[in-house]
Amino acid sequence: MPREPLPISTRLETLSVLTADGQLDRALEPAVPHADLRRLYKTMLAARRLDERCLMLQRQGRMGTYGPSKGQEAASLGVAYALERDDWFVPTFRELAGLLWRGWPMHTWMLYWGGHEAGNAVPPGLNDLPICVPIASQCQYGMGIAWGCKLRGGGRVCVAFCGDGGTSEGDFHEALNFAGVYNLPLVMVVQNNHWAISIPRSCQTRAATIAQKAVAYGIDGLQVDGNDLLAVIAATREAVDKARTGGGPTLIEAVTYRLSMHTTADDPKKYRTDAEVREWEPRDPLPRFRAYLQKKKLLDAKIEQVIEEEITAELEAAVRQYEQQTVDATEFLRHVFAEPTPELRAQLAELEAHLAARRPARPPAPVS
Amino acid sequence: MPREPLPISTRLETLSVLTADGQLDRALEPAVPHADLRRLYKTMLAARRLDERCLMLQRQGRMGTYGPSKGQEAASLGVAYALERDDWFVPTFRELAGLLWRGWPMHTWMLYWGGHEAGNAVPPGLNDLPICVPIASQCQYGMGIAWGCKLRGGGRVCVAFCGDGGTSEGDFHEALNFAGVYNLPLVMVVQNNHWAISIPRSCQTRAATIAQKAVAYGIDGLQVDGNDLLAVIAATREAVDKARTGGGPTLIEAVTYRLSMHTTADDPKKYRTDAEVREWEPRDPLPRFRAYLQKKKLLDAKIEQVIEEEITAELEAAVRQYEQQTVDATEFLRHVFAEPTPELRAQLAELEAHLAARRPARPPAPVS
Amino acid sequence: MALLTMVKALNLALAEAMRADPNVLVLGQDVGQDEGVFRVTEGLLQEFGPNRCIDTPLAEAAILGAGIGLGFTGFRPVCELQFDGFSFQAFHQTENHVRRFRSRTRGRYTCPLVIRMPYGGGIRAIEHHSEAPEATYAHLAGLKVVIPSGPRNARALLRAAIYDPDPVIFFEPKAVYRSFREEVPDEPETLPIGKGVVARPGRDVTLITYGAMLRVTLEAAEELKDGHGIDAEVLDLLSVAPLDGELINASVRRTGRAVVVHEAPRHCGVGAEIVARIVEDSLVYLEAPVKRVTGYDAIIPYFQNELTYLPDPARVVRATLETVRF
Amino acid sequence: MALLTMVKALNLALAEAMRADPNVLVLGQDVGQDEGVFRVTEGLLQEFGPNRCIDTPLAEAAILGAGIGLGFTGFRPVCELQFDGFSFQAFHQTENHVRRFRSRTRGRYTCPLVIRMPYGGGIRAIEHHSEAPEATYAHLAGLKVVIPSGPRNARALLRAAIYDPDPVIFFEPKAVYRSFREEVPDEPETLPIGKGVVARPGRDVTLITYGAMLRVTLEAAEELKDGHGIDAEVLDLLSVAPLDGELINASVRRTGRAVVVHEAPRHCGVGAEIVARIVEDSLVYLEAPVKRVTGYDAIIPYFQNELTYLPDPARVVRATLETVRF
Ligand SMILES: Cc1ncc(C[n+]2csc(CCOP(=O)(O)OP(=O)(O)O)c2C)c(N)n1
Ligand SMILES: Cc1ncc(C[n+]2csc(CCOP(=O)(O)OP(=O)(O)O)c2C)c(N)n1
Ligand SMILES: [Mg+2]
Ligand SMILES: [Mg+2]
Repeated sequence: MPREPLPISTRLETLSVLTADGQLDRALEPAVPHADLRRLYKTMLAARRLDERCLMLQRQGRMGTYGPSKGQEAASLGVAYALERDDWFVPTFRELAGLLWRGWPMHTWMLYWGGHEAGNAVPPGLNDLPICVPIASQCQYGMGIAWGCKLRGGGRVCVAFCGDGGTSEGDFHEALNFAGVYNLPLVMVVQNNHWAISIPRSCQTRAATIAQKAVAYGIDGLQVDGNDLLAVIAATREAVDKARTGGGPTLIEAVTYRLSMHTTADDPKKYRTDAEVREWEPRDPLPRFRAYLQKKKLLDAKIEQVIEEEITAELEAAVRQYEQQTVDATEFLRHVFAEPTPELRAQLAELEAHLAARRPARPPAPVS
Repeated sequence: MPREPLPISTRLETLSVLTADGQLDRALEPAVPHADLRRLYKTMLAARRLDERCLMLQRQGRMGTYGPSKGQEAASLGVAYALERDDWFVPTFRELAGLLWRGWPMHTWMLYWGGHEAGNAVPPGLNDLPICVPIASQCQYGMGIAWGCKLRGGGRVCVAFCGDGGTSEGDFHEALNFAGVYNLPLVMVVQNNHWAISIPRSCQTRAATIAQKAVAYGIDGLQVDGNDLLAVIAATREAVDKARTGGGPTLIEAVTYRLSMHTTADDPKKYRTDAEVREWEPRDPLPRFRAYLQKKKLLDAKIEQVIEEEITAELEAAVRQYEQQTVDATEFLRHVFAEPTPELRAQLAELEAHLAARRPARPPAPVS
Repeated sequence: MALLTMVKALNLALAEAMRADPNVLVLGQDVGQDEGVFRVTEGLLQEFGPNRCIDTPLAEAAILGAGIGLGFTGFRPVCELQFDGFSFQAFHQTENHVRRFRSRTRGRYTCPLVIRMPYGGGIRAIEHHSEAPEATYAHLAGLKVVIPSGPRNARALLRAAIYDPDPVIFFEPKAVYRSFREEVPDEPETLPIGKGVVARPGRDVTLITYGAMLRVTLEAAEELKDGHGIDAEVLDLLSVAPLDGELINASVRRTGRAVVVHEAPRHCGVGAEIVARIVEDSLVYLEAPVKRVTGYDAIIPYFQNELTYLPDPARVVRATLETVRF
Repeated sequence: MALLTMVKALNLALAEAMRADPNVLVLGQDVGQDEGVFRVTEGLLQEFGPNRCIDTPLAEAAILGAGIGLGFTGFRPVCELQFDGFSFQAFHQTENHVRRFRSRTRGRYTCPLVIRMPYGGGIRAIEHHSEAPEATYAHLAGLKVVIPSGPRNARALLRAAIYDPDPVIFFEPKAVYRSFREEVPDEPETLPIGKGVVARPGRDVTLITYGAMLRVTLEAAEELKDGHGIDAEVLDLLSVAPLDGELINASVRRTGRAVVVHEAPRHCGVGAEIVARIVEDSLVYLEAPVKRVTGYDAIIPYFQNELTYLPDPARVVRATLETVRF
């Protein structure tokens, strides 16, 4: 048999549970308690509202450049829901809904985009990493964490996120390759939102799907409708269970769409059509999930109003807390090492003298 | 259809023409003129002899650390044979046979391993790159060259080499991804010699084959018996033709074996069994190709003797030339930039003064 | 003459070079349709098409690797890295290959690349968008490292960089991109790489700087003059590799005193090299220690506190006063 | 007491730390079965098994990335990069994360990694096996950069590095790996990171160096004494970040003269920082310019000509004589 096709031994599948027009596949519908369904909806809506508020704060000059998550809430929320609290959660920067579910306070998110290191304050008790900016670099430490989970025993898993654009980086490749070699409990979730700033998915790789990249690492690949919260939960549960029980890594491609701009510094009109956005709007995860809950009679106007009011209250409190954040001007010099070096002590003294000499004192940080 | 397998649209095949025990698949046998077959044999043998001689020179302290190509001759030779002279050839460091076919003088190879930059002297008229040491880094400029070929038009292609170990590096991934996106005339040949120093192929990636990594880039993958010169020629011709006519990149996995040590600084007894090596010896490309030529009556004792004598003569001349190489002690300061900077001129003067002050003059370079 | 921001001046230099030489290519993330995240490549895709203004996937090392290979095939690639903070993803290609090919092959293969990137702090950006890694590149033999300080010299230096037969790291101070406009002549203009200029003549002390810190230092010089009667000479180095030692030493020999200002961290920064050059050539002229006003040896704070980190005129004034009063 | 090469001394330090703390892991290419290409990890796989002495695929950035993640889960990873010349493949992980996590999270996550790598030239190796990139790392705030000079301090410093709560780049001079043996005490020994030592006391001039250049400099000091009656003090810095400015300045204040010796290129090298520190603190004591005897600002030649590039005692003697006779 001197010329024959090469067989591929890993699983490569695509999965959806609830279609955009509300058709539910009952066989695949994940078991989620009703109370959780409501909480999930509330979290998704809270993420949307927080996102909108951040955009507004940015426009008012009360926040820095902001990167919205609009339209991608289901992908990170479904993943977060499928995890245990002490599993590891390694975000990039579009996992707002997932972070809220994990327990991150709204104002911490604001602080991050408002230019405060306090925005990286991982809530106590959570095994979460802060936002990661260098694209795909987080795949590597996500892989390392998964490795630590495996070596420690105890069945913890690590979920790491990446964007479709990030799959072009060497870090993505190296991390998944290691995860395969050591059979690590890593679930790598690629939020394929179809754009890396102005570069469409089709120009980032010639592969027809991101999921098929799993073949390169001999691991399973699962493409899932990332705007279908139920499908994301189902897919993640499957991958997490497998990872927890020694079955190794999975690459999940969550197909979603960036309904907003890349960041507030970006003008998507330069590179994509309104038509494309309009095409995706019906697949927005929020109304889809809402309709599902309505069908299940878990939402009515009354409940929705309560939810909205609760979110508004939380949001107002968060904005207040955010805007009250003070800046400790010398703190950055005290966290370079566990023990400051003599040189850093000297530089701290230099800075303190400089700050003291400045009259009138520098006004408080211009958050507002 | 909410859960279904993902189809893969690229071709993934495995190919051999002449089995280890001499069975020939006539349908796949590439057309190679008899004169070329003899020249190919002579080149393969010359590579083997040069390799042996370098090992000996190293043991005698007349050369630096040496990285042998023994057992891998067919993989680079077959590739080189399938190219046009003005195609681009981007080696790593186990492509000795291919470089000899391309026209690199034996003594240049020796100079490289003997610690002379003259070992990088690409023969005039060839579009070849010198040896590349940082593993997989050459994939990137190979990709860039292929891109240049495409932009220039004229049907030139670029062949770049990499080891199985090199496929773990981010550079490999990024380069192939770009090649796919821009549909570049790049033939990426991975010499899978089953080891990256002491790390066996199975520990470098969980993928069952290297060829299947092509799926990640949406390009064709071809696994070929790399110790079967005919199969390598056939596979490369196919990939090169495709590249030349706008069909884009191909990943070729040439399955071969490193019959010798990683380099002379390495002791393979520490990590692999003799049994494994003995298992591969019958698949040594040299006797296999010799037997093929004998069957074809293209070799007999007489011809072989002539060939051996010619090679010996060339080799002796090359060793002489190598050992006569002088060292220009200040040359390295004259090739930093096209025009030396003032600082470099000052440093050159400093060095010249230093060399002049040294009495007695430094003895000629200790090659022997 | 046109009154241009640095962004527009750089855009002009690119367009001019691309018009003059069909081998000049621009490649990088979002440089095409999006015209660059800072719009430096505005109009290039439209004028020169997708084979000369090339949008790439997100992989910095591949952008440089492609640039190297394109260079071998006769092109003159201008590679854009989106931010200096992400240039490290490609650092191995720079160190292993870009800077070495000429030496490795004794001129047979060269890397006439320009590697452009937005540089430095001061634009209230998120982490990794405010670094100043010029020393990291300046230390690598085989690279030229250029940092313009205003629209006019940016345009002239980018032109020089594109025509330079060797690789040039071209740092574009983000804080200067749109902060002011300058008259830029209609005719193409070139400045020699490796030569600094006297940005403000003076007699009492030499303030040595480059990039966005030039404006800070000039402001300090005004304050020194007005507030303290000190007449500071300000040097704008424009390039940190090669470094214009002649200019520096000539000035310091006149003034006897020097202060170096840069936004990068102090330890092993370019400031140290400047001090070493002064000591080597002009020690006997020195009447006071050379002070370094620099970023601190810490991670640059997130933007709420970024201005504490970056040298400001007050710090320069303080240091200069100490130097003059030594 | 045992008479050990540096390779054996480093091996001892690793084994001791792994015995004492089950969280200490070693990972890298060929560190297991092969025991490291220089055999520094000899016996570790056998004693500690494949979960603590881990052979990895060929991907430097992943080795560091794994180290970061393992650190978050409570391990103390000692990452080996096979040669300093290939550390740049992982440079973005070092710059973006290893050095930043403590600052980024205000101590919530830290990177107590040791990143070991063979360092420097002098072993007749092929390209990329002879670099000296200490300045590149020393400039990155958040990293400690240690360079031992002999078996005994190598063992004591590696121990210190492993127990250090912050990331340490640990450069092992290849030329010293097996070039001599030293008595190394049986009991674990620690040296503080950031402190240099007086390797040879003297009165006339201060020679400042580290790593493999210590032996070269000591040889020069002997020659200066015997041939010229000059009594040179030799400082062995042991760490270039932090830099022991106190030690340097104390010595220079006594001798009034200094020469810096390192094998890395001169431009923006650690030598410049040393000069700057001397000028800042001790200018008035200086009786001559501080000379730098360093590698040239070129790609280090292939090994036939490598010794021309590396500082040798003759160059140190020449520079010192010029300094003393200034
Ligand atoms: C290494 C690196 N290069 C460039 C950037 C600049 N950048 C920020 S986001 C982005 C696009 C990311 O695309 P993708 O991974 O698809 O994530 P998305 O923004 O779509 O969520 C780029 C290029 C970066 N942050 N890091
Ligand atoms: C980036 C990089 N890391 C490490 C090394 C050291 N090294 C030289 S060869 C080698 C193994 C290469 O394995 P493979 O790619 O399979 O090629 P082979 O040696 O088997 O031909 C290693 C790790 C290197 N040269 N470059
Ligand atoms: Mg995206
Ligand atoms: Mg191999």
